[in-house]
Amino acid sequence: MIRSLRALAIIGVCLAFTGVLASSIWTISGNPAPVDLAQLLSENLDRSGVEHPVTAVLLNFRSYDTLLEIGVLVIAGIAGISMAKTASLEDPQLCTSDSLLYALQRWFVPLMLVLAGYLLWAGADRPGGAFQAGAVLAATGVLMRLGGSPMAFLRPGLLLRLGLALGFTVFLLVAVASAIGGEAFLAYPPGMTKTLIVVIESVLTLSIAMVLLALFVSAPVNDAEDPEEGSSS
Amino acid sequence: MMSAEPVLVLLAVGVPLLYPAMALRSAWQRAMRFALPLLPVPALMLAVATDPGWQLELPWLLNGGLWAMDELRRLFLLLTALLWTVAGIYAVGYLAAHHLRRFCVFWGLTLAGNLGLTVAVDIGSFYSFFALMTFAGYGLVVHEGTGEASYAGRVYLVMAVLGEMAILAGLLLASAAADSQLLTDLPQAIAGSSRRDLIIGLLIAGFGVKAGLPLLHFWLPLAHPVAPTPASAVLSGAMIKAGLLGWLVTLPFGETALPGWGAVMIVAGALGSIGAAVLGVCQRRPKAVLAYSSVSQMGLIVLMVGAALADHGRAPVLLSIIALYALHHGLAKGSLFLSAGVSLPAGAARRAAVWLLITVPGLSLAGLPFTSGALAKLAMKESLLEEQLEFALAGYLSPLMTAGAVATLLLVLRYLWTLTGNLESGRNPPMLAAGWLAAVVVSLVAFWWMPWNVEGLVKPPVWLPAAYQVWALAWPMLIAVALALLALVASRLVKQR
Amino acid sequence: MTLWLMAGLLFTPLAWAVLTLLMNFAWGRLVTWGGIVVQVLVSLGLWLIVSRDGGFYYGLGGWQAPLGIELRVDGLAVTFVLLTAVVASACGLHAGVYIDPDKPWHRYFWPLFWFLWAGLNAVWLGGDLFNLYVGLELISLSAVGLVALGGKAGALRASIRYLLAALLGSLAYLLGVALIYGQFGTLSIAGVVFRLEEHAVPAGSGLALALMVTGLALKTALFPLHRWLPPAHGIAKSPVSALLSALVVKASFYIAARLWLELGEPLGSLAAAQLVGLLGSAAVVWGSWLACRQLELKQVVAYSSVAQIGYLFLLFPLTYSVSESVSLQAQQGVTLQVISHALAKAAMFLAAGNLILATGSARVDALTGVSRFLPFSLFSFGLAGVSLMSLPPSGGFAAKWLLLQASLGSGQWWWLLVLLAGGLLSAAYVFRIYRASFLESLETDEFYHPPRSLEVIPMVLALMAIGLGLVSAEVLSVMALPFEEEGSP
Amino acid sequence: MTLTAWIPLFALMTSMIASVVIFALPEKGYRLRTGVNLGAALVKLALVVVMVWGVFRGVDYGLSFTMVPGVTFVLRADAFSLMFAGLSSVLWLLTTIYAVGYLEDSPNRSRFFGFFSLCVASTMGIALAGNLFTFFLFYEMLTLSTYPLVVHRGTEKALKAGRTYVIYTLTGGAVLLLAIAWLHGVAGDLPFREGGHFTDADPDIQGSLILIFILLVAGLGVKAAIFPLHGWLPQAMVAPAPVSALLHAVAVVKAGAFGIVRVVHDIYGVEASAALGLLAPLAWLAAFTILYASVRALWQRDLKRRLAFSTVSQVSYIILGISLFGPVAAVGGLVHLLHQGIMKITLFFCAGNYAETLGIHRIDEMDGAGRRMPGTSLAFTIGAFGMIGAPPLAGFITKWTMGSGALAANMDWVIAVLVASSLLNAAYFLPVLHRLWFREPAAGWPHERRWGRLETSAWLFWPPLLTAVMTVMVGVLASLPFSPLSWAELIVLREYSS
Amino acid sequence: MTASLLYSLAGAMLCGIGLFGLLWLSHLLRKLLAFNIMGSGVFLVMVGLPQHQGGPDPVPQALVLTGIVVAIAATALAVVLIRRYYHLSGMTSLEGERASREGGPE
Repeated sequence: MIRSLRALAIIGVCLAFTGVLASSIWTISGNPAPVDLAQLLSENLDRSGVEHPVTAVLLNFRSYDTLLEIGVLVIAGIAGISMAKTASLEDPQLCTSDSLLYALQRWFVPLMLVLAGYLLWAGADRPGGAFQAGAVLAATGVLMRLGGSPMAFLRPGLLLRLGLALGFTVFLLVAVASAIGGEAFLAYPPGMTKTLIVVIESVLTLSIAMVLLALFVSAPVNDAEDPEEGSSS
Repeated sequence: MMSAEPVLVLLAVGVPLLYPAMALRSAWQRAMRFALPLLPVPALMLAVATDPGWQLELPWLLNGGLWAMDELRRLFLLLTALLWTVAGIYAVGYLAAHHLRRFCVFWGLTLAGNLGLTVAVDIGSFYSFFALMTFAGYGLVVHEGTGEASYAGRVYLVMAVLGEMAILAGLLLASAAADSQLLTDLPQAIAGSSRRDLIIGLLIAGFGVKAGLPLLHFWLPLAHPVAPTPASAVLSGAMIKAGLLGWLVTLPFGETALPGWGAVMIVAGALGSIGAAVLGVCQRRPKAVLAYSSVSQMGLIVLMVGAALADHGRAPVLLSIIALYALHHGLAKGSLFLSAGVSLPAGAARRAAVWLLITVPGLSLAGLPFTSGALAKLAMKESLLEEQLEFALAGYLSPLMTAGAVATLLLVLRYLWTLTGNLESGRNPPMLAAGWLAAVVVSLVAFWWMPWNVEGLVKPPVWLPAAYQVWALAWPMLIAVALALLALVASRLVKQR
Repeated sequence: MTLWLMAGLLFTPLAWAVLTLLMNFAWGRLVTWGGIVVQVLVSLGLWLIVSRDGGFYYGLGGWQAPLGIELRVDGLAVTFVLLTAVVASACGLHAGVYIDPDKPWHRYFWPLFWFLWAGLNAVWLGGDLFNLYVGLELISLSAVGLVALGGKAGALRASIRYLLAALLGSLAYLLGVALIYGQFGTLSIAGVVFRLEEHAVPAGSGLALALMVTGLALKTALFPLHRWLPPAHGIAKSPVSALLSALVVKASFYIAARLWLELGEPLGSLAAAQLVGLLGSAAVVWGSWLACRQLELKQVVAYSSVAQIGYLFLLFPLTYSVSESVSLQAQQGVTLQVISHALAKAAMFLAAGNLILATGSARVDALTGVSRFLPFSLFSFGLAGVSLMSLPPSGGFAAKWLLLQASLGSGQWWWLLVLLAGGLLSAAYVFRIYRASFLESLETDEFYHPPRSLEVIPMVLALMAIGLGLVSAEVLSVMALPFEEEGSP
Repeated sequence: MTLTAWIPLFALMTSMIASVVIFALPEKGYRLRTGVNLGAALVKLALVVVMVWGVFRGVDYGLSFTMVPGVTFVLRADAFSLMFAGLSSVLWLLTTIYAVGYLEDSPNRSRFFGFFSLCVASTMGIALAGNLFTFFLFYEMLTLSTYPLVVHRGTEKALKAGRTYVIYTLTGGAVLLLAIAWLHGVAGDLPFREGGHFTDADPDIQGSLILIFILLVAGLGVKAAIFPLHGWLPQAMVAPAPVSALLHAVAVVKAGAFGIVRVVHDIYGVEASAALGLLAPLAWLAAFTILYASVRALWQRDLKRRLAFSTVSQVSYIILGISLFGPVAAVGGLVHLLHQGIMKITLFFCAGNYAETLGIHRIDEMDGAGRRMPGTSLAFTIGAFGMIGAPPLAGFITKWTMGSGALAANMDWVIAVLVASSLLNAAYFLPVLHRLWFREPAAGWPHERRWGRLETSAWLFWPPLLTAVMTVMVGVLASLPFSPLSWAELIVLREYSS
Repeated sequence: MTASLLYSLAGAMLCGIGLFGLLWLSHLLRKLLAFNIMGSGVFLVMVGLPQHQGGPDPVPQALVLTGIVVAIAATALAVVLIRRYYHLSGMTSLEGERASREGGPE
């Protein structure tokens, strides 16, 4: 009886929530926003060193957001690894010895790598960029991992952690370099914005791929644990 | 001699006050015992050698201390000092080793309180010494430690504390009315204050507890028998007089006529003297009889106080007579009390002499001619002649006085009768005998050289009463003797059946 | 000079996070000590500058408000940055000694610690709505990571519950941001305020603020939404729970307060303000009542956090449509409450950690007789308790005094009762612990003596919480400073 | 920070620093701890004497800085504060000596003496406070520092007593905080000013002024143990003797009374509070407390509980004194602040001696103690007679001044109260004295301890005698220039003249 | 009823469903999925709402991109935690074990 009561209550809450949300959306869309940020953006686009507005916003205007967002990703990676046990890589049930998959893998892996490279480069003027390329790279990694190749560098050691931190460190160094030069934090030195953005984008792709792969690969199946505080250790 | 007074008075009060400090070392126990009689000596010298009228300012003491001496206080100081000296000598011989140091401590403190209140003029120190005497007196009363003693002590303490509180309230109200801390300003302020009757009532009740007014006297007959003999001598001799002194110093005698309060006091006095006699006669223990005799004698004095209150014109004369009578009664009663502890020597002649020396002070108390009693009674009679006093009850005074005289002699005879049963024969410790003899001598002989004056009421030579006066003194005594014989015969008949 | 400081402030925690990622725990500790020194100096420098010249806007990446992200560095923000510097460094130093260095997974403690610090700084200084969202996420995830680090089933359970609550809160906040952006077309708070002054308040935008405040309330564990906090703060290791209780919970409150102070007037309503105040009062009562009934020491302290958070939300009713001076008094009161609670709670958790380490059991009645073995930690716990009970001369008392004055000034006398009752209730559970520690138990079992340095840190924090009351005038002097120049729309 | 600002602060800080040092000392650092303790006490006493001499010559000692925006932390040494400061510093010195002897071999002595000096620091703070806010600050610190002392023994009973104590005092503190905040809201930050602030208060805030006064008296009444709020005092007697001596006879109880006097004299002003009709009910309440507590004391079988109830009644004398609208009564009230402190601490010291040396706690076990411990019993007797108000001791001076003050303010019923309470005092003290001196001791003492030549250890023997001598000297030499009575007159003179 | 309004309303609907799933479902993974649905609903609203003044507005798209990455990170962390929790306690929902002291699940 209580369960149904609880269900009704939750349904009621959600419906109310959706209704109010819809009505406020209706009223907001009714009157236009006083300023058009897009128009302002287009004026400064040329100074941003990148043609595609989204990438410009991501890596130039609101680059601090992206920096923190990469930080969030690294945290997820760290937390994942901290759960892992070294031996998980050899976990038998994860890699299959199926020959069909091995053959398929030989076709797809180079194709996906080229796709990733294209996505990375296209980011400058068309939709694309570090995140999409990183995702594709991670997918290839997963495929190879399932295909049985023992990705040694993914063992939770210094190499893995270096890979995780690489993208973030480069981005940070570029940001602080301009700050030392007297500009605001995260400002690009004039003229070099395009090249710097490309460097950052590529390094980021690598790191994003590494993070996603590490999370998948080092499944936390071990029993390593720390006794709860206070309980008789 | 003027400069000596301050030193002498400080010594008089200080010596007994600091004396208890000797109790700290048990080795000094013997010295304490023999120092007892020496304590009041400075006060004695002060009372005898110096003439009154000096003043001692003590600004730092309580609310500003002032000690002084006048004619009235000198008599009281003399009485107190004499009695305490005599009792002191007696006490040296009397004391057993049991709780000796404690007794000496309380003895010293009570003496200090008694002396202090006679010299104190400011309210603070007067009330302090009064309280010190009261509470230390408790120590003397319960000295024996028997059940009866602690009961008597409890009654004494309860009534004493109630009395103290009444005095405190009275003094507070009076000092507020007078807006000064000195006793001398009180009478005049009380007379004029809106709460006059309340203040007078409180003061009379407060000091009355100490002076043994009827209905406030219950502790007296209980305390005296249980207290050690020297203590009860001093208790009835000097401490009761402190209450009297309290009245004399605070009540508004000379200011306005207070017929109402005068009447009350006279009735109380009468009740006291006769009632006490009736009760006293039925007592078995000699000291109890003496206690009632003190109450009855105080009744007489209260008569005079009532008269003084009622007729403010005659007040100054009456005050000096009251002082004289108090002196006489103190000394006589003191020697009587001391005699209670004396034991009869072996030889018939010596035994007769002892009996003689016991009876004479008693008779002097009853007014035997050639003794201080006669003088006191005559002076009292002269001062209370009704034609000089114009207030309602003046007429009854003389019959009351005669009744009082009769009562006194009856009590003395009863005392002697009970004494015969109680006195055991044996050697008297030397100091005890000396103390008792000194008391008798002082009461009978030294009295005449004391600085009292009778305001010309009794024609010189004062110690030889005129013929008509002898009869006036004698007939009440004869009636008393007759009554005593009658009672003796009646008791014989009852015993035979 | 300020540019250098700002860059230092933003750069050091992130750099140190990455640096410590590459090292094991022992090396990480050394590097962290260096990082702490730098961070504290930078925060102090910033505080002094702002107290001298007043607040300013700092456009990141050189771009101005609507397009780029602007950091708003005013008195309040800088005070919080300094507070974080103090508390985080204390917890860092304590963790360095407290945590067992040779367990492999503890190597990830320092990176998470530094990311948390970076997130906090991002939130204190944030002026852009979306940037605040990312900062919040940074804090939440690193906090969850810290709670779950090497934990057993119970710790994981608590961290999952915490994560779900945090994510739900963030989503609600993000929805609010979306609505605001849809409505006003700009993401910077100053811009929204500028818009609101020009146009009449459009209907329907009240929901945005309500959503954001609800989301943040969930993340701050306000009364009805508080059930995730006690398990999370109770089970985590002491330095972690100290960090969580003292700072992480305050971050989401800080954003809610900022929003309310800027947008509260036009978008909020009296009913909403009083409701939040009511929930705060309920939190005070409910939290204290439960704190009295807990058997375990850290649970008591965790529930006391729930109670003390209730006080913070009194800010809403006390600053809604009241005179300028009263509102300033309320803000100062709440700031002092945050600072004193942060210091006192951190001291309490660290001291509790020491006590648990010494007695070997987490229960309250295991404290009997400990006063003979560990008087110092017990005394620091006591001092922190004094500040929690808001008795003079502690900072808590000054905060309560200002809140009392504010509620009197604004005529809402009912908050008076909440404040006073809250003081007494908190006395109830603090004295329950004093009572346990004073009881002389006859069987004196042997105690483990934690290293001396562990006991010094909580004592320092407790003394600062106590001393805060005496210097609160200077601490608050930074708050009401005028701005250098008005932020561009 | 001129010298005049430095001295009050340092007087306050001496015991604060001492407490910190003592906390850090190890348990067996016996000699060092006693040294620090006594040193701090002497330094503080010297500073207070300097201030007393300074204030007598009109020097103004003051220190203030803004603590919380809108409220200042003010330390000011005026005549009245120095009276209380003097009392507490002198008696603290004696109690420290006593406590060193009393806690010979008990555990947790560092903790005890640490909180002990912290408590005196807060008392000194209360005395030197310049406005209500600072006063409240130290008032609450006093509660906190006394709790550990009350529960020092750690037994179940002690902790229960501690619980009651905390409930009473913290609730009182909350009420007081409410009142001070409200007053601050209504009339802003009020420093203590002789003559008060509200002599011509405008009518509209008079209503709230009355309510605030009631709350203030309620808050302070808890510590001053006024009738309905006195429950904690008898229970707190379970604490060790030096604690009950200094705290519950001198520091804590006096802080409440001191607070009420400050409120009536220096915040409201006597004329204003009389005009608002606040003094009469206060006088009635104080009178009722005096009688009620004395009657309750009659039935107590435990000696310290009887003394506790006697404290409850005696403290209300102070309140009765100041609530009788008249300078002389005020002098009586103020001087009793000192006298009661000296007399009561003698009694508590003696009670502690009896408990420590002979192991007797109940009154019927006290038979014959006078012979076994004459020195202590002599001190007890002097203290008891002082409490009864027997002249020439301190108690009489108070009763006399208060009585004449009451008559000057034509409140005759006060005389009745004074007399009745003296009778009750006699009723519950004299039997004890009788047992002490005139009863033979029972078979053996519960557990007797020998200390060689003296009847008890020297540390325990001399303090009660010293305070007994002080009781006598204060009474007899009442009119000396620096005696409590003339100092009280100085205070009232300044109070009523401005 | 411009297209953008349609997208926003759809977003709102998704948010509602996501919220219901999050509150009602007890299995942790289902809760996580519900969370993702709600997230995408919010992103849809974020992009849809400012669309209406002609032409796509790149700023919200960038925000959404960042939002998605953050959502991925959060989901990844949640999955890791859930797997470990499952591994250690064998339970897939929070209610199973002892109820918290106040009773009643989150």
